[in-house]
Amino acid sequence: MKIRINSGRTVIQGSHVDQKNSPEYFRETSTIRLNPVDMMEIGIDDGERIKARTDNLSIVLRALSDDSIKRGTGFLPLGPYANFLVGGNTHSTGMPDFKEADADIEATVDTITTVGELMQQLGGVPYRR
Amino acid sequence: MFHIEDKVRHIVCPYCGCLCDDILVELTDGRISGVENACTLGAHKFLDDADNRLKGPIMRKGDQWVDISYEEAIAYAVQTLSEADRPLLYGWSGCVTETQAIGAHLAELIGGVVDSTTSVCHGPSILAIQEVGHPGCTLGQVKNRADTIIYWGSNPIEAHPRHLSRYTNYADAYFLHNAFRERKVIVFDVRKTATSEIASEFVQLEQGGDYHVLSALRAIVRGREDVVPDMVAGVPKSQLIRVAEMCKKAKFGALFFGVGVTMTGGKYKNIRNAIEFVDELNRHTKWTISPMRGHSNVYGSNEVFTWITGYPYAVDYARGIAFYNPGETTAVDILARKEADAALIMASDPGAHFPRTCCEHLAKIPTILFDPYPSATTHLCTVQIPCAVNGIDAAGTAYRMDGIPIRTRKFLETGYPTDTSLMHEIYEQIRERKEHV
Amino acid sequence: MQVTLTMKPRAKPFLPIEAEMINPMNFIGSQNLFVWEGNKKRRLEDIFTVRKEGNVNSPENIVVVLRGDTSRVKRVGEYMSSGTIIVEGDIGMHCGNFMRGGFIEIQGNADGWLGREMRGGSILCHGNAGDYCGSGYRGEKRGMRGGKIEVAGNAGDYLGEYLTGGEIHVHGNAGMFAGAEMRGGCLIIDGDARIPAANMAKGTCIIHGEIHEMLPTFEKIGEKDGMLVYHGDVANKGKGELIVKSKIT
Amino acid sequence: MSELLIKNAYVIDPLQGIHGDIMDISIRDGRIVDKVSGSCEVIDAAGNLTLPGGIDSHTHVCGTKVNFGRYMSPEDMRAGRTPRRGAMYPTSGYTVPTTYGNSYRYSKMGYTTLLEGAMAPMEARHTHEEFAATPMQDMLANTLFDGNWSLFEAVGDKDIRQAAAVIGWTLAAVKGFGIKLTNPGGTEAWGFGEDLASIDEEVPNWDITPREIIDTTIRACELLHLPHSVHLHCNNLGMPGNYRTTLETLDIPGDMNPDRQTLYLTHVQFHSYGGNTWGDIKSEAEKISDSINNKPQVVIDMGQVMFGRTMTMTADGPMEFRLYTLHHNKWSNHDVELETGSGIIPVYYSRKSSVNSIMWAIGLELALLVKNPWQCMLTTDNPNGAPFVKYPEIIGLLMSNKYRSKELSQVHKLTTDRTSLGSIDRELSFEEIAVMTRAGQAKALGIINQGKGHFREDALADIAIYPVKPDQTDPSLQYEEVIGAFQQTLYTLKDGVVVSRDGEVITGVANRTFWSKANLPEDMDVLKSPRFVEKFSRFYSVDLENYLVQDEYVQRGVAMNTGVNS
Repeated sequence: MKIRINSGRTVIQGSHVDQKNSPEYFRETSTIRLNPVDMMEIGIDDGERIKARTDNLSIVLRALSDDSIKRGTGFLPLGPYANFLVGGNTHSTGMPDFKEADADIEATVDTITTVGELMQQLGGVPYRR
Repeated sequence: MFHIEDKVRHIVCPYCGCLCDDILVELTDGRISGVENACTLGAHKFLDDADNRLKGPIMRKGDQWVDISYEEAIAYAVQTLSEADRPLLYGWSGCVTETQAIGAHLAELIGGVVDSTTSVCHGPSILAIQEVGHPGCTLGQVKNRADTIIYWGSNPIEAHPRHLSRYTNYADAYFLHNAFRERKVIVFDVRKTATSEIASEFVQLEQGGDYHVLSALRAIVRGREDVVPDMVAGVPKSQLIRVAEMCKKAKFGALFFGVGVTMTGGKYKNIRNAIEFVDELNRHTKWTISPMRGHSNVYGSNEVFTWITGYPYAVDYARGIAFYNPGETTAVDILARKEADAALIMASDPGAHFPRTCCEHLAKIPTILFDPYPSATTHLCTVQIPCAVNGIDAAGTAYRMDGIPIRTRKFLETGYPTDTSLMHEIYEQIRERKEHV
Repeated sequence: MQVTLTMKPRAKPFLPIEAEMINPMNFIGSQNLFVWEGNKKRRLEDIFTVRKEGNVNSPENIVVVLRGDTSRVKRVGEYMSSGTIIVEGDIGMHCGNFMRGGFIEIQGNADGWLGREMRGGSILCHGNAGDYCGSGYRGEKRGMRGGKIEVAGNAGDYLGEYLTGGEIHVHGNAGMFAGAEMRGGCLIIDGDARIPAANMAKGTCIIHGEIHEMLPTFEKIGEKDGMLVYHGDVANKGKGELIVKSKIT
Repeated sequence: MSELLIKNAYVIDPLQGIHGDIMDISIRDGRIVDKVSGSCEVIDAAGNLTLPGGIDSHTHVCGTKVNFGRYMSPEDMRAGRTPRRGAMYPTSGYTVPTTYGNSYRYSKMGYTTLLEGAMAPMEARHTHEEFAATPMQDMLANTLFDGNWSLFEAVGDKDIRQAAAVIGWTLAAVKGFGIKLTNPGGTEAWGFGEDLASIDEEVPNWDITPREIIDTTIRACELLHLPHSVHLHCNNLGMPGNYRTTLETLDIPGDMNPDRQTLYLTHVQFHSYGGNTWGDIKSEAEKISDSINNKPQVVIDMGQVMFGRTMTMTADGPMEFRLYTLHHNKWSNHDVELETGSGIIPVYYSRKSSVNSIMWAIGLELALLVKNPWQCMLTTDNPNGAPFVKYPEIIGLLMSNKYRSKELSQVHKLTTDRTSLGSIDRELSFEEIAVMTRAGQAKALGIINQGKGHFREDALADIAIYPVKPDQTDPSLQYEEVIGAFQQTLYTLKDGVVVSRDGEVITGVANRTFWSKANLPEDMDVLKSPRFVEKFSRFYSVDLENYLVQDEYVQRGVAMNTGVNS
């Protein structure tokens, strides 16, 4: 299923910006809110996982049903998971399409990578202390 | 056990662009034990601070992290930055202006690009202002006068939680008898939010439809509703006419917009259209428009860079004179095009907030991160240097989202060096090095 | 005379090069020419192999040929007033800025700001053009003011922003906001466009393909040669002309 | 101890009555002294014109709206870009240059002291931060009171003592120098999108008029003995027919204090328009200057307009909105709660425009018709009328009738009918120019005793040596040489140090900030007034404790003590 992902601040995300490696930040920023009908269509329940894919990259997210979300869209709090789906094109304005990532989503049982692991996938070395 | 308790007042919250300056902090044994007046976001900033700090500088060696001294970290930064062909100095929004000023001069010294988090936040707003100007005001002006407030693509209840109570809906007003009852709040958003729940009028538009709705509103205010179709980006024309009337009837209206408008298709054109909508309304009554700036001192970076370099952000000193062209000289573009061969990241977290291609490039080049806390960028950088936190164990100037400069207060002694002193040290060492070459 | 500049291999191939001195008139005589690679000033010969053939007389008879990967070379032909530049591959940003005369031919693609603030002369791009083709500069109220830009492929976003004079003809599609803030001149798009002519004040914008997300503030005036004619942008007091094929999505 | 001797200087020092003597100037540790030792460093001025450092008594170079002018104008920054050279940082910009751009260009023209014309108290830190980055000049900030609610209350109560208390406290709190009133009452009306049409119209929601604000503020200023008088930007700026408002305003101080300057009217050019519309606008400079010629207690500055592009910026928000509806270019506005407003728009003054040409002529008329040069300062209200780099051309126009006639023949033809410029043949002397660019300013601002504007013993050794020999030059004919000389000094000295030479800034210095510290008796302590404190906490959006400008912002501040008798 194709959805357009919007991102933005939430209180939980915002409360933990100085704790990017905490379980609270991890859980909040890797959780996508979807319309319940869309979730039924993909065949998942609250708290189950989806794989979101843009171009040839994909990322695993936890799904939460939220009937304030319009069908065909999703809300993902801003953070490394949301931005993993965003390309570097800024249309020559300096600003990427943070609020307009179009992704294919499907149900998955894969696990969600932590922030450190995600950064490792991008070429970094996880710091764990 | 004996506790030393203390209360410090009039503390300035270093979290968001509201820069609330009425915070009361309780200290017990030199640690923050309580916070009053702050919102959830600000309270977390203060209360969790001590547990979150990185203890000292760290360096990536192969796939290991090792502790290093401040001297070693500075020496690494000096060598890396002075040898680079296209260094990028990014971040700055959590720093005080005193540090930002050194950053602008440092960029010039090393022929680098200096950019702030503005470019992925309200950079498009600045581009729009550069096309049509900015009819704005201080937040107290809104508080005392506004009877109509618009939040557009902005959800202050979650992003700027005290904005409504200090400056708009719930604030005391000089010119309104019962401010809370007399004020109308209109919310434009693509989704229902906590803020849209308290609005007297909620306009839900299709994602990416901001420009169309604003054009239609301008035409309606100009008396050309005849050309506007029955539905614009999911909004019925009747609602647009009603809203336009509310706006014209206001004695003082204030439109606040968030990154919901700067980040979607059209980017700065959306903001430009919003500004021109407000311009048009000023022919009927009084209206102002203001961006909801995110970081505590992101506006300070724009101010300082402007008086030093001439431009608010994205300044390229490769040729020794300032050049500015967002889309070309902005951090995301420079990283996505793999131009930068070294980066200094100042109190910001591109690892969490940049597109993946940019993060990949940061991981490949020498990246020096100044941040009090381990962040997503920690895993990508080469060296991280923790410094004191502006507003907790460091003081200096910060500019509120409406341009009001406020001096943050230092109320704790922690022993961490300030970013001002570290940047000064780096600047001086590079300057000496250049003089000897 | 023909001057052939062939890119040499570079240690850091992603570094931008600023080369506004690549302008036919600068190849009369034999002065030292310099370009910037990142923050380092380099001799032209450090970056390119330079070969000159024929005799020097006046700039209009000079043909400068760029060869190799020139996709990161910026500002080629800036302020050019006569002569010819031929780019065999792709060209970097700001090619032909402030151009007043002469001819630039790009056989590959052009990056952003092609022909920015151009005054005269002509540019032919066989491939695609990037964003802000024929536009103005940040904060400036006038874009391209004269001359002609022809793009055989597609153009990016903000094509002809603040177009004030001259003509831009794109044979393929345009991105978002083509002809935004137009104040004059003529913009022709053979393919599709998204949100064209936003806030236009004057000038003519003709779109032969499909329009996506047409703005609600254009007033239909009539038909001409099987095309629909709109006036706008009504959001301001625009007196521009938007001429489109009948199909609007 | 550092010593310096300037030899063979052609000195004009109007405050000391030196009218062009060839003499030596001795400097020790940054100050003028009677004599220095024989072994000191020597500069040979070789008979060139040597004046005290230039003082601009009304310019906009630092602070919120100046910076917003820069912020919104990347196109302007493309001009005037210079790279780092020696002690000089890079600069950018023409109409609104970077702080270093302003500072270096003023220094090159021999200026060592600048008064920023408009600082909103609430945004004072910003102005002081930029002062620190304008290193080649000592700085003063006129502080805006035109929409100050606490002052309004005192005006309403007709309580001059309370008005003085508010002003005294505010200046010390924000490290301001003098009182600026910009469209008094009008900026408050603009809070709800309105303006006032006359000085007797009531300010909406406040039971007071501009006349009362001006009158009370002048009396409060006198009570406080502030160094500078009230610095007033009259109501109705830029409106055809506004000369009547200006004349009425000029009559307000009367003989309030015959011994002292009680009013400074700024950019009077913009306030001397006759006619009723843009179509029939004409000059009323003669009536305005007649009034000034009869009022020794009044000083004005020209606010000269010069052709070309520039940026208008003022606390007068409603005026800028009117200008926006005419020009339809970018418009910025920034109202400051409980205090003032501001607006910014770029403009282009064209010789082809009858209105612009008439404006150009009016400024010159004023300077030539005001008989006493001590009453008319040379300014453009930088950058409103033109960027300050045009000052030398203005000097040329004032010193040469020939140049003036030549220029007049090239502007819009209506100018000859609608102004008297063509019939004035006065040509100003070097001495009069010296008065209008430094000595007069020092007197008008009240900073003579701070060592500004003269070469008396112990004065600050701020000196400008211009490459022109007045005894061998006829400015009437050789106006081009004169203009060239004023564009670039041979030497500019600040505090006895050569800071720029032949247009090149050769060393950085640290400037100082003059501010007014009113020592007030206890009954005038506003912090003891419950009404003042309560209003602050309820209606300002910052805490009182965070409003006060800390000492960090005036590290080289010079407090000028004033006060009232208890």
